[in-house]
Amino acid sequence: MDFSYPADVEAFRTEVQEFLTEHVTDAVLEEVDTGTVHSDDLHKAMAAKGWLSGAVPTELGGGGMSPLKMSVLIEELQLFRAPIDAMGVAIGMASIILELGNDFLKGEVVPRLLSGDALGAFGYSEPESGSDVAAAQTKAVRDGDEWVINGQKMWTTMAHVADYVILLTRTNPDVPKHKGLTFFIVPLDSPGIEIQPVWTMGYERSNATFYDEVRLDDKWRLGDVDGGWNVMKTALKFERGIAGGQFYSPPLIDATIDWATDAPAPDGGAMIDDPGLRESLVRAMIDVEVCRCFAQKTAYLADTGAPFGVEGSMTKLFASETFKKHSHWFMDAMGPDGLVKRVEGDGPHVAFVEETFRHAPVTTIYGGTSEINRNMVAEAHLGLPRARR
Amino acid sequence: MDFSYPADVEAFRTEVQEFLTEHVTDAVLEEVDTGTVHSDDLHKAMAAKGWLSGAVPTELGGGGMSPLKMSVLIEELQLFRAPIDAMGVAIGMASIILELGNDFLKGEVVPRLLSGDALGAFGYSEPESGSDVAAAQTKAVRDGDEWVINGQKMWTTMAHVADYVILLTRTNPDVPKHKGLTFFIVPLDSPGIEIQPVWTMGYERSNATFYDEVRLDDKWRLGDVDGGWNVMKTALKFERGIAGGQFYSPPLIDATIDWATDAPAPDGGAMIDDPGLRESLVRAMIDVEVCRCFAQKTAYLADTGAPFGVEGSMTKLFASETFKKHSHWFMDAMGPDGLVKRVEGDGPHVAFVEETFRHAPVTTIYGGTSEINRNMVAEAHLGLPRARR
Amino acid sequence: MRLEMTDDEIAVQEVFAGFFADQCPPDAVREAADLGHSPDLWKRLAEMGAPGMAVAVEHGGGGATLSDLAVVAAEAGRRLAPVPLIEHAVAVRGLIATDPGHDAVADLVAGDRIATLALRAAIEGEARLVPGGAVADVVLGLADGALVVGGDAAPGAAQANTGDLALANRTLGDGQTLAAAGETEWRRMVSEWQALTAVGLTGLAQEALSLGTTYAMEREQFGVPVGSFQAVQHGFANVATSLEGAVFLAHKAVWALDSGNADADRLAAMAFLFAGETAQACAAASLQYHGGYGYAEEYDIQLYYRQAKARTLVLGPPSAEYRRLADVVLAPDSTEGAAA
Amino acid sequence: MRLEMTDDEIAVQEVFAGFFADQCPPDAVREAADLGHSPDLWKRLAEMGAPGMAVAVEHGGGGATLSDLAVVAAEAGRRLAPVPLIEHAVAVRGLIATDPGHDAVADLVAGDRIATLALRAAIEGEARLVPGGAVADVVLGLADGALVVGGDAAPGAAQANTGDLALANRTLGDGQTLAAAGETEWRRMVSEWQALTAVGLTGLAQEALSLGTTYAMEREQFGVPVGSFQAVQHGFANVATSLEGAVFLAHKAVWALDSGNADADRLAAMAFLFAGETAQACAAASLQYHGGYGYAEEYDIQLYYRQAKARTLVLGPPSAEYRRLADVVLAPDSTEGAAA
Repeated sequence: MDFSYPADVEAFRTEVQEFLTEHVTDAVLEEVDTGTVHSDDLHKAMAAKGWLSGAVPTELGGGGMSPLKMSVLIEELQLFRAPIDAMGVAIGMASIILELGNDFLKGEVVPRLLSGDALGAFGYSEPESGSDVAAAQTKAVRDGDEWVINGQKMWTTMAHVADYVILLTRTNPDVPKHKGLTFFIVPLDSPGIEIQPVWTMGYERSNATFYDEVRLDDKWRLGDVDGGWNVMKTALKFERGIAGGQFYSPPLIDATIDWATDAPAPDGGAMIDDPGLRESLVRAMIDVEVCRCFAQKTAYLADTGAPFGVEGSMTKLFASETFKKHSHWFMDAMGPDGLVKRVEGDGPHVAFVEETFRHAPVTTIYGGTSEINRNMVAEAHLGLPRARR
Repeated sequence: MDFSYPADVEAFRTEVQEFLTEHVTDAVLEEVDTGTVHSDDLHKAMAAKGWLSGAVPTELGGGGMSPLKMSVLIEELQLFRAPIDAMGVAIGMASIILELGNDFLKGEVVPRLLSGDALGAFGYSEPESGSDVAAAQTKAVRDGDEWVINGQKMWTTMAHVADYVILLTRTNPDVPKHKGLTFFIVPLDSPGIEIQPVWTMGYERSNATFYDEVRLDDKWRLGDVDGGWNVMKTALKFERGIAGGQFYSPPLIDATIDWATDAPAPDGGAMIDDPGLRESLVRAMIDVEVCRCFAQKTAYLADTGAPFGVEGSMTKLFASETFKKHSHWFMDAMGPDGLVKRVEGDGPHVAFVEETFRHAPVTTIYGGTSEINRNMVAEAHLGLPRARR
Repeated sequence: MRLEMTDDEIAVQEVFAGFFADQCPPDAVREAADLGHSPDLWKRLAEMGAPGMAVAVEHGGGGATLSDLAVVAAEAGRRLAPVPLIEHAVAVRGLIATDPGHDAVADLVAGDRIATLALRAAIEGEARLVPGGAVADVVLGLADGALVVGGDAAPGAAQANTGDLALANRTLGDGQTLAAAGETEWRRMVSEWQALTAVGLTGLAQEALSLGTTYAMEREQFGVPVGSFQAVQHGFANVATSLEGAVFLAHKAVWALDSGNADADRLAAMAFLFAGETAQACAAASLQYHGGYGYAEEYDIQLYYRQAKARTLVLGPPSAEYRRLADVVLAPDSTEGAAA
Repeated sequence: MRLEMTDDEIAVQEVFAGFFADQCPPDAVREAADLGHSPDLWKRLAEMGAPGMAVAVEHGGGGATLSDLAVVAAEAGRRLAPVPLIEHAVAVRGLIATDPGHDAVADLVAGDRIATLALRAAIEGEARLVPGGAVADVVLGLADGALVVGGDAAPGAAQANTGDLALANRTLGDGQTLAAAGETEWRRMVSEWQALTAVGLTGLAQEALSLGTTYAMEREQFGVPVGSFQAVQHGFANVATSLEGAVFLAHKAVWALDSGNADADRLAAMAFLFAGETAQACAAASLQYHGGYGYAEEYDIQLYYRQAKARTLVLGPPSAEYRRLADVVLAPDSTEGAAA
């Protein structure tokens, strides 16, 4: 095997690092800390670099940036603690539209997303359907050339700053649940949409979005009527290629080392000399190396056109579960000092371990729970039979 | 709450400790190390003390030793690394016979078991039925006043030194599996019985026992025809009261401390000063304290006549899982030294950590697997619904 | 031996279970988050006699045992009560044990003033991140080997923290010396704090677990309750088993302190460490099986997840306590040993 | 970048997978348990050119890379092959690197004599529990900072051990010095051993996992295969996921050594530690889901359980290696750091 990156990808990594060094300023990190995990300046700068349109497959009219380069971009963004959600949604939504959308959507929505002028949001989850996304109940009823939408979505992160939501609706309640779904691209300034904040333990802001008699021309429909599950499969395919989450732990490890270098140990010396903490740090670094291998393998498979769904499940499961474990280890190592929160004026580098502790648990939930990923590994990787669920 | 033991129980503990100090000699421990986890001298000495008959409930004609005293006896036996299987089987089998058996069995078998003159063995498991014990297929067919038995039992530990096996058979294949079972007490010298050794990773010897046209007078039947599941429930009730397994770890911890006190650390000093090992030892000691609490609570419940099945499941689950974990911790602490096996002439105290490592995994299997115990805790303790199994 | 609550204890439990359910619903916990303390709840607790209940009658207290107080601590933990009840109780007992005539005693026993205990020795006169430190009028602690009672004013504001506790730094350097060589007295207070906090953490854990199993039975995915999946059941079963053990061990530690058992300090440290890990594990499992909702501020399980960690870490890094305990149980002259 | 095997490597894999399946069934492993070595299997491996395959052609070897050798190591690990193939290969490479004219080279490359490496520095001239030490004619090791090649005779008997390995103490004190300051050369050999052993452990783990899932699908309890229970599936899924990562990391370490990557030593240690833990976890899960049968000597999974532990511990206590690695990656002048 050969784990080296092609020269052009290495050069791209250097370019990304230089870009991020310039653009991921403390001001950007503080902006993210308002709870909306987005920086419009950074997002537009990335769009200007051509990285959003570049990530769209060539055959769909995009720049065809290779999965390897995408993986390097996503890795570096995470190492710099930069927000990546808006990028992922923009690329994902644009790609789906380009593959399955009509000319109107391709002309109206895609350019705005890829230029960074407009932002998207995912509207899959509902109060009663999380992992079981196909159980969506938000109704879309045809009325001539229009559709009337009623219902509620949950975890519509970024909806309050976004322009479009890609909405999963139920258009036929009388067939098996996977067969009565239809997708729409919905402008978020449509009359009848209400957005309520959902604040979290990690101080990130998500949203609940309510749809009350929202009327939409049929041109906003994405894919066939009752063909929503196929759209969902396409969406998942694109999402996997742009999913972050492999490099949650490195900034946490670095923050812990920074703290330990100065923190006095109870018996003199610095905490960085504590053998237990040193062992934990090395174990965490090994987990990161494993994540690095997973990320590289997934990108490699994508690059060669091979399926990488199972590798993606394993990556997500391993990275998020070890991250949560690390978040406990390093909180514990800091003891009472670890509990102290950042307060206004502290800047974005204080109390990062504490913030991470409050953020980490959701990473084993969103984007596919650990339980769902274990089911997937058991069935698709180990060939075990479908367990009752 | 009051965790103190009554004075008579404390006095009994002292008596047990004095007895075991005298009787659990190195010779006894070496005898056990042959693989047959039994010492006839020790067993008979305990019978002579009246501890076997004493453990049988008063209402069944036994000595009515309190569950508290029994728990102290079992605790001390484990702390002394003494074999307890034969005691458990003798008391259990005698108690079941006294509660459900006919006069012949009461007169013929019970006195021999309780005097230590005869040994018993459990014949529940079969090659195809372990946790699912009610699926037993060993057939007993009536032939006049006799029964003809054909089949195979697995894990008939001690059968090669025992006189009787308490055998679960299928007498009716045409009803639901729990309803066609019948128990017999079978003399192991009956024609047609073959006993084959099953050696294990831990060097313990168990047996597979084969029954080929074994003919048995009806007087050896225990309980009603097709009433075997009721007998099983009675058996489980008695077994829980005499189950060991709460104090696997203390001898392991002590052996590790003994080793670490002398073993040089890589950077000078002794391994006992290694902070990581010290933390592991304390964690293991805390787990032992928890086991001690579980054992005491279970005995207390039995003493007050309250049900203690769920407590028993939790005790077994916690004690065996932590024991297995400890066995890894301390092997790892010893490194290559931990791998070296005892060889002939070493005596019973050398390489105890290594032996424990090979023995520990089976403790999360036998006497109820961890999986079965987790099912039990989920259903009976937490009130969750029966999961598919 | 009696491994159940007495009728008296059951009566106390019923009273305080009702009290905290009424007076300390989750919204009250949220409202008290900034200070980490609810003056109103404290006032009502004082009216119930809780702050002085485990003080001898001759000093104006309720004459109750630590075991009695533990019953209250469990209910307070169950509701995440934002009051320094345990800290106050052990500090007052420690003050009376060393200086029964101290002029603050009467106010403290009545709950008109609040005492607390610095759980780690002061460094250069400063005790850092003292629980209850944001509101306590009286702070006992160890400074240069002496047991001192510090008199600086409560800051009235907590250092913002993960568990919304009333943490603040307090100065002990200019305090009054209660015992020049006071480590034994201080250690006794810490042990009482550990044992009672262990019980409190088990109360917290029981409620966290209950929130999780209840949610898992209400929440359906794929047409069945989440709680009917075997993997979820086994996750709950593991932590529920540890919790059962943690409850016994915590009560055993309290009993050992009450009865003057020689093992009391050791058991208190063990009970605290085990209860802390177990409470975190229970809250973590219940949080996970809440799915995304557990992470939302409006759901209560996230309060338990944060507080289980915070109430454990206020003592210090767990590894430091494991090693301190190792020095006790592995000392060459120790009569301990696992098989002891 | 190429994260799959080359066609050449696939061909090598097919040959050796077949070879070990034929020549090293579980019964052969059992028969070799006392010595921890099968002379017959070694002879056949020598006929295949395996002992010298990763030695340069100019020294009579096969001129293969470590990556090629790793393919063989994986198959040897999969079948628990009782031969010191990895130890021999890295020792011979190290000998040639420091003393290419050594008179044992030709025999060693041909596999007519066996070499091994002491994985821990000798103490007072004695290297303890050397893998392959029971049968090796030539032992390389570090003694007082020097790289030496020891010449005492192989004892021909192993110290009986958990993993049935050919462990024996060997004297290095009277050996020939290859490099007076030889720690760098020795460390290089240890790194090669770690990376190749990591690959071998992943082979072991894959077979252990396969034994477990196969058994779980054949074994029925309560009317369904044990492998259809979700708790069992999730237990397997967790270790299978770690194993997938362990395989990548092990191969990355071998690649790093082959390509002279500056991170090679660090990656080799990481790969070894992770593969060791993962192999143990895979074997433990499969053992558990075998129920009682896994514990019976006649079943193979117990061989994997024992050997996963033994093949990890021969290097030393894992915590010692974690801390050594910490000294490397946390050194103040290190350019590492997690985000590097």
